Amino acid sequence: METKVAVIGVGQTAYSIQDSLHSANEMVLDAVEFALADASMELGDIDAAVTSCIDLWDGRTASNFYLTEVVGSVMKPETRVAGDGSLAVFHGALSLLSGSYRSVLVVSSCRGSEGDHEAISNWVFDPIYQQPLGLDYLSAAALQADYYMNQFGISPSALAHVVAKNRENGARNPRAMLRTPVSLDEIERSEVRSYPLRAMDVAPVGDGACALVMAREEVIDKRTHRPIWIHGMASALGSHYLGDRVLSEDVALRIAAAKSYEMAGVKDPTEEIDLVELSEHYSYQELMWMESLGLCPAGKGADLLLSGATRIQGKIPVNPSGGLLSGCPYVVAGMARVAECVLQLRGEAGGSQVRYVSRALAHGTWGPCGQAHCVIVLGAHR
Amino acid sequence: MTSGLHWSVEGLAVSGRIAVPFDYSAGKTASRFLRELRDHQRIFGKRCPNCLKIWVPPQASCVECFVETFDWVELSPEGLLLSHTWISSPKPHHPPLRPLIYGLIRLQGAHNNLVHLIRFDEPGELQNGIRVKAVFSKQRRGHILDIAYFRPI
Amino acid sequence: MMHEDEFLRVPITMDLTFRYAAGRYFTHFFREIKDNKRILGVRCAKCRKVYLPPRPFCGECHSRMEDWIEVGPEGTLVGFTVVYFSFHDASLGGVRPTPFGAGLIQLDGADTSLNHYLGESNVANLRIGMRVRPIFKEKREGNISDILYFEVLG
Amino acid sequence: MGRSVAIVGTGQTVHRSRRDDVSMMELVREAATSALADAEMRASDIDAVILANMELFEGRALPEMWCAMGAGALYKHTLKIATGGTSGTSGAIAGFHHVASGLFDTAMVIGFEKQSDGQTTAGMALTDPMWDRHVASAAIGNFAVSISQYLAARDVDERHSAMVAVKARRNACNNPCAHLQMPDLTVEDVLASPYLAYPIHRLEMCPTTDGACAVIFACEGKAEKLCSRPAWVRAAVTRHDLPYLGDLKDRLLTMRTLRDAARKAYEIVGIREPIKELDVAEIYEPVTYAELAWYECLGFCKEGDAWRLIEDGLTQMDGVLPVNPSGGVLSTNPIGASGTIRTAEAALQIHGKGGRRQVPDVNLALVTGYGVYSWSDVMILSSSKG
Repeated sequence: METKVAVIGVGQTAYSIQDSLHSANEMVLDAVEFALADASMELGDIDAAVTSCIDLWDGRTASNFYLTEVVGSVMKPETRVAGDGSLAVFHGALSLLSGSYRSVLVVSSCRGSEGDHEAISNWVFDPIYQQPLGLDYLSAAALQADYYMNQFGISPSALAHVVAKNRENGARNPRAMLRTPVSLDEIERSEVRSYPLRAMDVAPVGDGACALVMAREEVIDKRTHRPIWIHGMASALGSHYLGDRVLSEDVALRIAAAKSYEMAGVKDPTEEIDLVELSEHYSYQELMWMESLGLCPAGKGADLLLSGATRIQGKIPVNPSGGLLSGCPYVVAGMARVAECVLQLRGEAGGSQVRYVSRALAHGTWGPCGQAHCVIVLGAHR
Repeated sequence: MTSGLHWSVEGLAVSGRIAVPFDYSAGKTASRFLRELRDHQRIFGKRCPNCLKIWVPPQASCVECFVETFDWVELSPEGLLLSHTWISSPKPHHPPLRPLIYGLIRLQGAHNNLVHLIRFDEPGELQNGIRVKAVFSKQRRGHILDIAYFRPI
Repeated sequence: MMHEDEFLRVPITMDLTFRYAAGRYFTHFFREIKDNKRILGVRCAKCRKVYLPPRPFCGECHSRMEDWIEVGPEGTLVGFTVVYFSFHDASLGGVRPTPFGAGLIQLDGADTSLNHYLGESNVANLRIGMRVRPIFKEKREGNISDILYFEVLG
Repeated sequence: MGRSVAIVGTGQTVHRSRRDDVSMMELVREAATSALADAEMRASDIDAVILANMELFEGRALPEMWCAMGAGALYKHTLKIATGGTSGTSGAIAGFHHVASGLFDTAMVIGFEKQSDGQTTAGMALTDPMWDRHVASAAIGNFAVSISQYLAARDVDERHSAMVAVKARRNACNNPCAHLQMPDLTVEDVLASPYLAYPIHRLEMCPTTDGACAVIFACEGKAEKLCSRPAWVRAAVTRHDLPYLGDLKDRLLTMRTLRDAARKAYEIVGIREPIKELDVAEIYEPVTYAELAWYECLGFCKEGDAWRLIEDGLTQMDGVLPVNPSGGVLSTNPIGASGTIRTAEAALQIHGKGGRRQVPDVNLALVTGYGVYSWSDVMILSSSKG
């Protein structure tokens, strides 16, 4: 990218299983105010807003309508990406690069507590061949997990180790929903929800909002801003029909990662990426996504995990925030991954801070068991 | 008159329901596939004229090449179970089969896999790699569940 | 037998339930209607505009709003219709009965107007500028239907 | 600034009230393949795919997951824009941003709606569960209330409204894709049709349609090779406004989003007298009265004079500024596609491929989108890069 764009403000609400005090617009307002304060800017300084929220999850039509005021888009441009927050970050960066705007506010929100996540996800599947079978996100993920584990001989205990690591990390992160570590024993004894996935293998559903201020380099003031630059970004969509995909190899993620690395000039991610925040909606996905991101060979995700390399103190920490298994709302997930990378790159991640970070990778995924992915590489240096 | 702020300890919640009957067009290709299930208890795929892969269920265009498909190919009702899952507590959006098991099935002759239900009484004993066969419903209506389920052979 | 042009459809009925959090502003608003039959708007400290329904943030001035102002209960009809066409109401799971009168009502003291049902469904008896007043439900629950409709006063 | 971007190809489905022969995904496919054929491109030549659609009209969550398969989007960057009625134009503006950014050389935008699969009014009325939903009667009821205000403020009578309906459905006869083609429609017929909601007669309102529309954007350097007369995007402006129906006083009359977006777009392109300088306009008129109201907002006439434009025939095919040669939203309304169709039809006029609906010598074309209660998009397309 010739023109540089950066994240200059981050705001996140505390994520919770149920926030019964706030409506979505009140929640978003909090996140927006945090992000603006962080960027030392006011809403009036922002040229445009990009929102991400999904009507069916919000249980209403054109669900961005009630965010218009709090994202400052009264008589201003706003567009709504009806998908994961990582795509909104992508779109925000892209609309800056287009020269249309100099600064944008990107916002993502979801109130998972208000509806039934699994029942809603059944409506993602095509209504002719897949939806009438009753497939939902959980059962699709379980089919993928079983296929993957079968293919590479991955044991259920490897999945439990993912959960244990992320819950341990989450216990240090004040924004996580679940802030208690869990033992391997507790994980492996939690009830089976959809074989081979147990209750603790499944990311909890909840409420929250995330906001970022992004800007072109010419409006970035070195005295007040601590910009974190976007080095590379790409997304890709796989086939919708589960049976069309080789479920153990995520081609779409491999393509998104390769494009993003190329844009960022990353040749060897294991050497050039210092930290990864990925979207593991289910425990096994952390292993699969690490492989597709090129952090290890196919089928070796469990080995990488068990080597300790992905712990906070390891060579390539994965999900020091605690990831989705510690709790981050659907839709918000991908944007929160970017937010966590920004905090890490600034050295402001508190208890989950990784020691040496100059380049971080944020990943978002949406659709049934990783149908679509977005990979964003961020760096502290231009 | 200005009143003071009285924030409640716990906010109100308003319950809502979204109850709508939808009626989805299957389109030309899926209609033929579903009619074959209904009328002849046969499973058809479509072959891509470019890459020659046979896709099931059939699509109007090749999943990979995006060229229009014309060539219908009857597939065996038997296949291999590649992966499976069973749901411990089915919900209202799930079909009534109990225990509720989903399987990823490679039908003989097909390039890709089909997701469908598996009938098996001891889900904990089910092994990937076994052969399964389609069992058709007695009452068929031109629907993916005209195949009631697949059962191990 | 099969006909090449027999196109099938797959019927699927959606029946999802939600439990929407009212949030701080609607909670207070509905509670006042429920307990005291008082309708409260919220005023922007900068532009002095009084908003209904109440909300946390003035989209014009970019400022948080915390001044609650009692408005109405009477108001003026600023726009109206009588709806004749029937349609499926997803909240009811069935057809909403028609005809019904509906309008935009600017309550005394408010700067925005509210849409609600009118007690009158004869177009000949409706005019912009008419005075209206809310008819409250006897047993109020803390939601919009605590106001049944607005009665047209003439 | 970003690169110059042009529309190099467009494609539409045959729009009808029910397209039983195609699924939603195949509807998308029909538009996508038609646009690729128009631009003489292959699916592999497209770098990014943007879909525009409203989830609850067909009860789909993330409908692009399925329907993008019909756009040849496998392994491509794909996203969906959903902003109510403006989805189609906001999608087009997103497509423009994609290519202008330099990250993608080409992008295909596809708006679609298969209203026969669902219950559009039910989906549309699922607004704010706190206040609006209980009383919402969707676009028809909301417009009816706003039109009562418009009628009280303007010297417009229902005959002017009916003339807009007649113009739209007669123009539609020149558009083989259009849904409602009514060559013999008269003002009397329109006014004799039953009221949906006072004062809107059935024939004054847009229909519900199954349809999709695809538009292909390409960067400078490529656009000239792909298209002999590319339609360059010269301005793309979005404005949103306060969320509730009653937040805006006299919504139709003021529609400040459309006024401001048009003012800004005219300023970017250097247009001073839009009715004289623009060659054609494709505007988003869900109801006849909206077209009259938008004439004022778009500066086609003085405040209060909209009725003169229609009475004097200035916006007819042979008028000074033909408005909606395609037949407009009043003739074809697959909601997520309606804005994309406006964009495609404006581009088609510049491409010179309008067939029987072609306006002679089109160099500057206006596109508008309208959504929710008061959101507006304005785009200006031109035969010159500027």
